[in-house]
Amino acid sequence: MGRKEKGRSTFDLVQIQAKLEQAPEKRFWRGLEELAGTPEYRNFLQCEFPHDPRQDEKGVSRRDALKWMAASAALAGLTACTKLPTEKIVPYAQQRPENFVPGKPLFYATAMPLGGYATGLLVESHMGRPTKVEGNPSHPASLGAADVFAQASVLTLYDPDRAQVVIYDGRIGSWSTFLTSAEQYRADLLLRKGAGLRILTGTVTSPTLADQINSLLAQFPQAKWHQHEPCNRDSTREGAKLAFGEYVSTVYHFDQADVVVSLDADFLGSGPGALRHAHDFSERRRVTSPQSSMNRLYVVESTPTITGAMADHRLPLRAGDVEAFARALAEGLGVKTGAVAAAVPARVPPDWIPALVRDLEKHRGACIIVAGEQQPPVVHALAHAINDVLASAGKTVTYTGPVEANPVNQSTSLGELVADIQAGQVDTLVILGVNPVYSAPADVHFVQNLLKVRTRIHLSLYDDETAELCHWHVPEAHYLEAWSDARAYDGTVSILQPLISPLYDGKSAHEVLAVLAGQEGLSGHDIVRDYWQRQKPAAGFEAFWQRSLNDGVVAGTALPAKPVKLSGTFATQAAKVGGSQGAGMEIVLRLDPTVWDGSFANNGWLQELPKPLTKLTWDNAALVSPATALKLGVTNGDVLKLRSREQEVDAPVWITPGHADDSLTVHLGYGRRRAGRVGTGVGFNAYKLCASERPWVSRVEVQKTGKNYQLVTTQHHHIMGKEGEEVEEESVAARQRSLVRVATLEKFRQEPDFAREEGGEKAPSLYPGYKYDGNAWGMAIDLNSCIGCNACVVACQSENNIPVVGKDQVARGREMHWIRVDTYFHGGLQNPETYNEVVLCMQCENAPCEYVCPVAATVHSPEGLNEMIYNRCVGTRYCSNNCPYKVRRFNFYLYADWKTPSLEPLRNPDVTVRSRGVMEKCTYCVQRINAAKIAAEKEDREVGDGEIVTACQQTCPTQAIVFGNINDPNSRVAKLKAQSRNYGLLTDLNTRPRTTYLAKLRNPNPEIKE
Amino acid sequence: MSPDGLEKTAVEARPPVLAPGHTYASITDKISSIVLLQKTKRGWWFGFAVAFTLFMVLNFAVGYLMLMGVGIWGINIPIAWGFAIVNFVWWIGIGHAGTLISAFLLLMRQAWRQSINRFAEAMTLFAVASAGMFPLLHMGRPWLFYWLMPYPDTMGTWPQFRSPLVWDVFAVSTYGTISLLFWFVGLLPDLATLRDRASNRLAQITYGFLAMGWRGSARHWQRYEMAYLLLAGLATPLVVSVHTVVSFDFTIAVVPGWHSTIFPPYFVAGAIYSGFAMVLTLAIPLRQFYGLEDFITLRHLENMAKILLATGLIVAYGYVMETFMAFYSGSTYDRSMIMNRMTGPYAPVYWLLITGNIAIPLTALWSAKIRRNVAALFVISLIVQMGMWLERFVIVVTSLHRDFMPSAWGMYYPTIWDWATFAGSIGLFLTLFFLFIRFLPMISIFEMRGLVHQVKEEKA
Amino acid sequence: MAQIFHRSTNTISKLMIYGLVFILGALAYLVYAVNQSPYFTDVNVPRQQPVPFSHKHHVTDDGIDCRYCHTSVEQSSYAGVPATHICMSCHSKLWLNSAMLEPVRASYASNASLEWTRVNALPDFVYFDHSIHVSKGIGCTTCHGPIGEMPLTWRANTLYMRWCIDCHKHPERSVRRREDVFRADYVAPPDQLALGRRLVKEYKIKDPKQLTDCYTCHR
Amino acid sequence: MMRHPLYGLMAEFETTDDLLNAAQRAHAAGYRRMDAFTPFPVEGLAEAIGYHKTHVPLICLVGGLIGCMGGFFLQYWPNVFGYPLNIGGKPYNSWPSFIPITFELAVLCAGLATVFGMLALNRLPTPYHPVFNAPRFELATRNRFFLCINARDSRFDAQKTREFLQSLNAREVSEIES
Repeated sequence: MGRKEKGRSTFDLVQIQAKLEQAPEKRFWRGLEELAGTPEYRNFLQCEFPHDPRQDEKGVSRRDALKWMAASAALAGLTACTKLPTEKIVPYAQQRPENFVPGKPLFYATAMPLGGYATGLLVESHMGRPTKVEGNPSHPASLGAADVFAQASVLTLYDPDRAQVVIYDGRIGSWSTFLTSAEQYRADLLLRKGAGLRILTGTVTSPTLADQINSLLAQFPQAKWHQHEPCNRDSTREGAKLAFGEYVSTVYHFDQADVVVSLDADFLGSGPGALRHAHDFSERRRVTSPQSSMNRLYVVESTPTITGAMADHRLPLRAGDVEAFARALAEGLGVKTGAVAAAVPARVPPDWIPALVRDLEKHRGACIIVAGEQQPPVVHALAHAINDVLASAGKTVTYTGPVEANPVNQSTSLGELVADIQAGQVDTLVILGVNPVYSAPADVHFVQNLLKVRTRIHLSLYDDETAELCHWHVPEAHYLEAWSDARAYDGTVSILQPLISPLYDGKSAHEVLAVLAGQEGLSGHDIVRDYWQRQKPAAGFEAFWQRSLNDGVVAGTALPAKPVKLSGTFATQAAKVGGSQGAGMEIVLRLDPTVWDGSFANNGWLQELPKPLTKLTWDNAALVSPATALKLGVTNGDVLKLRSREQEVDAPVWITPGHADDSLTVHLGYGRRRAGRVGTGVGFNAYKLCASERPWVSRVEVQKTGKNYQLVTTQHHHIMGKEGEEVEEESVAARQRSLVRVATLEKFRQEPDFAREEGGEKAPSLYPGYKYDGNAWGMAIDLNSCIGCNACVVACQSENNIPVVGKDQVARGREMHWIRVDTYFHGGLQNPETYNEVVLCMQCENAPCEYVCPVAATVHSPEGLNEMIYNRCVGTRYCSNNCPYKVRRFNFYLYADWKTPSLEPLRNPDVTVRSRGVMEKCTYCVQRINAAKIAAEKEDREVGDGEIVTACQQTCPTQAIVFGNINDPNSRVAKLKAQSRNYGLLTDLNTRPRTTYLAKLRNPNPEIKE
Repeated sequence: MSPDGLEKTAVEARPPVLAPGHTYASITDKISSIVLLQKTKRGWWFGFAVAFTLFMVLNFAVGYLMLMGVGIWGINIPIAWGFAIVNFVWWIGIGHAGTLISAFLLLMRQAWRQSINRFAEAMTLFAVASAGMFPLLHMGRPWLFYWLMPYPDTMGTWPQFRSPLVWDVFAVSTYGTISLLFWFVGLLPDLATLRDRASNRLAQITYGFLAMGWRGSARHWQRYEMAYLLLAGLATPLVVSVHTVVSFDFTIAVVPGWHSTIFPPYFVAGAIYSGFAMVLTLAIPLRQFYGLEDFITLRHLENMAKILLATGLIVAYGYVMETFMAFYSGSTYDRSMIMNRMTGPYAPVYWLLITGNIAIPLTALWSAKIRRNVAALFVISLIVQMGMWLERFVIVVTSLHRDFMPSAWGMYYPTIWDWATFAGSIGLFLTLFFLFIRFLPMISIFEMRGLVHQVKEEKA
Repeated sequence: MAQIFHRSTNTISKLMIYGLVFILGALAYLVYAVNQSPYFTDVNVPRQQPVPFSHKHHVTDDGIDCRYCHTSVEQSSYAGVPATHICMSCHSKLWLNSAMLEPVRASYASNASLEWTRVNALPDFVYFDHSIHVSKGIGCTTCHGPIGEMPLTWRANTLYMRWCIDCHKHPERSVRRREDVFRADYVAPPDQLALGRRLVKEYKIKDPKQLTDCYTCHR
Repeated sequence: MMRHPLYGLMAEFETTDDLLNAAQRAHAAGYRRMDAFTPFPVEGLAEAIGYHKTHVPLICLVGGLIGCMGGFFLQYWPNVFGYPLNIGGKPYNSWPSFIPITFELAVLCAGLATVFGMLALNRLPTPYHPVFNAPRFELATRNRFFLCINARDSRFDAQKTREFLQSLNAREVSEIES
């Protein structure tokens, strides 16, 4: 049976960290520098976990030996007995750290910056190593939830491909030589007052970093600071400026909105605050009785998104046509747009806009119009104007001063940098944490110009495309390794505290900037703490600091609402700025829902995560509508040559129901040249098609190449048929089998029991059945809340040590996710209603998997869990055949990565790592159940409701998943199951699933006929 | 008598079960000489070489399998069972004819069983060996196979006796054991014959050791015949139970296309169908190659063809009822399963199976001419075996690939290793069979002597 | 016709066939015996350690409580092997010059861990929790044996699953009063079964069905 | 007991009818310790030499009963007492599920009992046997039929018995050494 990482084998790691405890900061270690001379430290550099008994054996590792032994013994037919190998115990030498009980996890609050914006997190630490990320309930952007990127970030921390050493001129250097050189650069620059120095960062919200840069710019008045974030949000920024004459940040309060209109905005799925948006939005969809009310969502979008899938009315419209739609809507509501006459795009049904206008006017003050990042500033401005005219501004939509430390038009900023280089005004370029060689728009010709700079210094997590072209490359500390701070979408500041000393001697941007500022040797901790010490009175600072660290938020830092006024020149400006795309094919470039801007390209969890709706993994593709595919004469996998702005890429087609016609979506973040062993060479690089002006949408010429490329999905394997009729076949079957039950709010009010089965849930049985009179674990999933964001999938993967199998294995249908998001369509493929359904082990009371197992490796617990005992499993796979829900996963090969030592500390020590030939599946996170039960029993009490939270439930931004004891009538889950919308999947098989669903409701506008 | 003359008379009248003119001595000498006196034929060496090469392919495929895991096959979720189970059911089906011929026809006092029972039994054993290998190989962790056996272990755990896979373990091992005993008991007097005919010391000792000192005593014969009859009485229900249990592997499950009460009878019929086809496939070249047309006459071939026809009709009934029930039951799952079989991605396989199992053999075998046409029978027997293999493929794969959850539908594409293991199992079977015809009497000598005696008495 | 075999082969061959039963039986017993032998189970085999630590001396002679060293036994799944620091809390005053304790002093001085050989090991797919056993009245010696009499520590029980299950099926045979849990010299009273049944109720020890549930130990 | 130097007298016949006739006559003449050897089972021969009943069916029945009861117990005990587990909501004693194995084990034990019972009753294996000393006895597995009267028969007399046998149309009568 597979060995799992247990605490005892990492006592030694802990011991090194124990040494670090001697450092001045008591609870958190700062760095390994003071240890750099010791033999342990050198050992530590070689392999992250010295004295690991597994590595001590030279040559053939014990694991390999066991593998061979197993194979040869199987051939010889004798493995009657296996003797346990002798193990070593390596306890601490010195006293243990405070609060530290071996075998007990600790949680620390920190935050993860993404695109500059922070999401508050609680990170679980086992024996000094972070293993699992959870949302921080007291953080406004999280409220306890975490998105796929946060969940997967812990894998990036342990990524063996991260940059590990300082590189100078292509050779291995050291931090100390960097310090020496930096001294010289600094001396040079001081003489020139910083002339020629340029700093390039991503979006910065960190008050400390901004302070550092500003004081650096004070030292070097001739130096300049540029910003470049691949997802630069320029449209949002400029849209606000267009509307209000100044940069402001917008805060949406979806929990107060009755009607929401999205103008190509995926506000539930991406962007700062998406988790909070999802939470607030779903609050208005929690229908508990026929009397409950529900919000209404209109989505106008080109690319199908999870937000569009939640829409009560969704209109597929080319991205270039959204502006005309917005103008027409604005005019309908009485906003002066300045345009002569807004021509409504032909694709908009005639009754749409009038009905929408009436609906909005009916709900004045409780509406939100939100524009998407792909849309030009004018659409954002129009959205602001509509919100204003509907009296929503100040109620459902509030404005604050900019959250960013220095809001600029980043496209312009990068353009200026390149112009300066061309003018020969730049000789030292410091690039902090971004990868512009990969992500800069093609028309700025960044690479040619970068090479003209005399000294190029780059700090990043990976030795990436930019690092390759820089003189100095300094490995960056992961956010779980470094001190920092960052603001959330509403301005709330979190202090980022490290959970582990840098594995690869990484440095934070703070530390590099400190070197440039002549404060070398200042640690990240000192820098951040010093900054905050300057902001707060000395008295009570320690308490403030401890509380901020403990809570994960700095109290009172949310930015206050700011009164804004539509600028008087808005109408004329709006008319000027607008520009339609006209006819022809358009291309929409979007951030990828799984690898983001490409910075997660080497994260196997995210690469293998099926993208929402398309279920594509391990690739990006050109998404087109079925009609467009027919028009182009292509089907899935056919490679198109896309030519736009003198650049071209080859892209395989994926037919996406509900996509706007004559439009084509391509996700960014792929085609990395130097991502690492996982991400290099995966997909194609669509940044080549970006331009600084209007980067996300442009016209495109499309040409068939006649080539074919294998795209891999976890669902819709059968979309091969022309026009995708086989997707339809799946969805039709799903409907016949009542897998997704749906009604309009109106129908639900008339017929609250519409989802109930006639007698199905308690079908008669010949057998008496078991009584579950103690705890009876069950789960309810509210399909009305679930947005299909995938966070649960990655959370489960992280919690349960689920391996990544790779593209070829996914192609064979061997993905390992214990929880999956199924997507079904209804009502044609041009604009179908889209339903997401989270499927995990149903924990059937009459589990069909159990009675076919020949060795009782899957049995039922007295609390109703369908147990899977990995060490007993012999791998006949009969259980999977007999599972109607197909939630079981099999280790066809040795999928668990035992070879990469750096991945071992990542594993959850409370969950067995499965070996080859073993079936596995969702356990309702039994490790959490057992921990809570043991804790309760020691205190001589029952487990309380909410005490056990499964990993999927914990991270769910909409709280669609609720777990608990169904025998306790007061538990949340029992109350949900008592609702009339409750139903089970395939209950006609008399499986009696413990996981049930609450039927989905839609709230369409009766005035719109579809 | 020349074979040509025999064929001529055969068409006109029912051919005899034993060509006339044979005595105790001629039969004894003819059959034992194949083993003892004849030089190993070139053809045998060639056939053996081919079979052995395939057997080595099996060893290589299994070695690689042990090293890498079952991932080398095309299986996945949802199609977690692939070729391994298809081959298992196919082989175990083939393994049904031997025991049925020996046991069932013995109970029915059918005289035509005598000349075919021995090699049919041997075929059964080798088919069971080939079959028995697959459940072990298809396990994710085959080195733990013994967990399926009940024994007091250090864990205090037991097999899960409700699982049809455990039933399989007992059914197949019982079937293998009883078949081996039956075969060995039948061989006992013939081993004594070989012992007494053998001229070299090694053969004397070997056959003598195996013959256990059989001396043909009247008392021994009395007990022997009783034991043989009892074994036949035990083996007949056993043979029915084994394929019934194998069909339980499917019927006990909830999968549409598996969960059906018609499976046991139609599996048993299908097993006999493919088993008799295999007996024909083996008998036709054997009689030709070793000149055994006097013993395995056209009567035998025709009788087997009739059994093919009868069991084939049962199988056809099974297909029809399966389709009928899918629509009659009103179950949406069953209906889409059948529609998917007939029109889905694996429809060509289904129609090929209908052609091979129903259309060709069941139309051809109505004709007495074809039943007595050796070449046609040989071709039909091969077609039936292919058809039966495809039937198992259709049952295993097309039922699984689209079951309850449309989101979990998938496809199965066999890999090179699937094919290698399948071909290798044929190699194992043929290797054993070639060794058998070289070293053991392929026709029961003592029973043929009895047949001569019987014919004599009938004449008298 | 000449005889092929010698007269003696009759006896030999009969012995071979009917003796097979006994031979198989003997083989099965051998496998069982090897599996249960100290060679395999390490039961009763004192293990060499970097420092010849004697539980007998520290527990029986000195009367040190288990929890003095195994600090986390009541809170965590791990009982905790003491840090060198804990050894030195006494040995910085006692036996200062003992050569035997040199590795301990060296460890403390150099801050390098002592590497103990594990005596009681479970496979990694078994999740044993010390704290719950201790809090439900299962004494140390129930599993670890007469630790107070071990000059060098050995494994007292096979720790095989069946051995665990035996107790999980019949907790009343082993449970003791909470105050006796850490007594190394504890001897079960003659009325253990009566006491056990009472304590099982008092401590709310779960039903054997729950205790023998697979997820109790495996996951 | 001292070994007889003479095992018995062996008469060789050419047809089954001669042998049957001889056996019946010998039995009628009062010979009891005798045996016949044939290349295939000859109907009525055992009865002719006075052997009527065989215990093989009883052994088969006992074996079958042991297998049947043992088979059920093998499943019943672990499921109800040994380690009862809730498997898919089925009762501990899921007796319908236990039928296949019960049946298979009954057949297995019955079959094993039958074969080994038959061998044991026949005192097999006996690779060495005095009758193999008879000349031309190898034809007993080809086309000749033998009748042997044991020297320990109370009526046995080397001379008289030889004459008696020769009178039965024996092709040849020979003495067999023990």
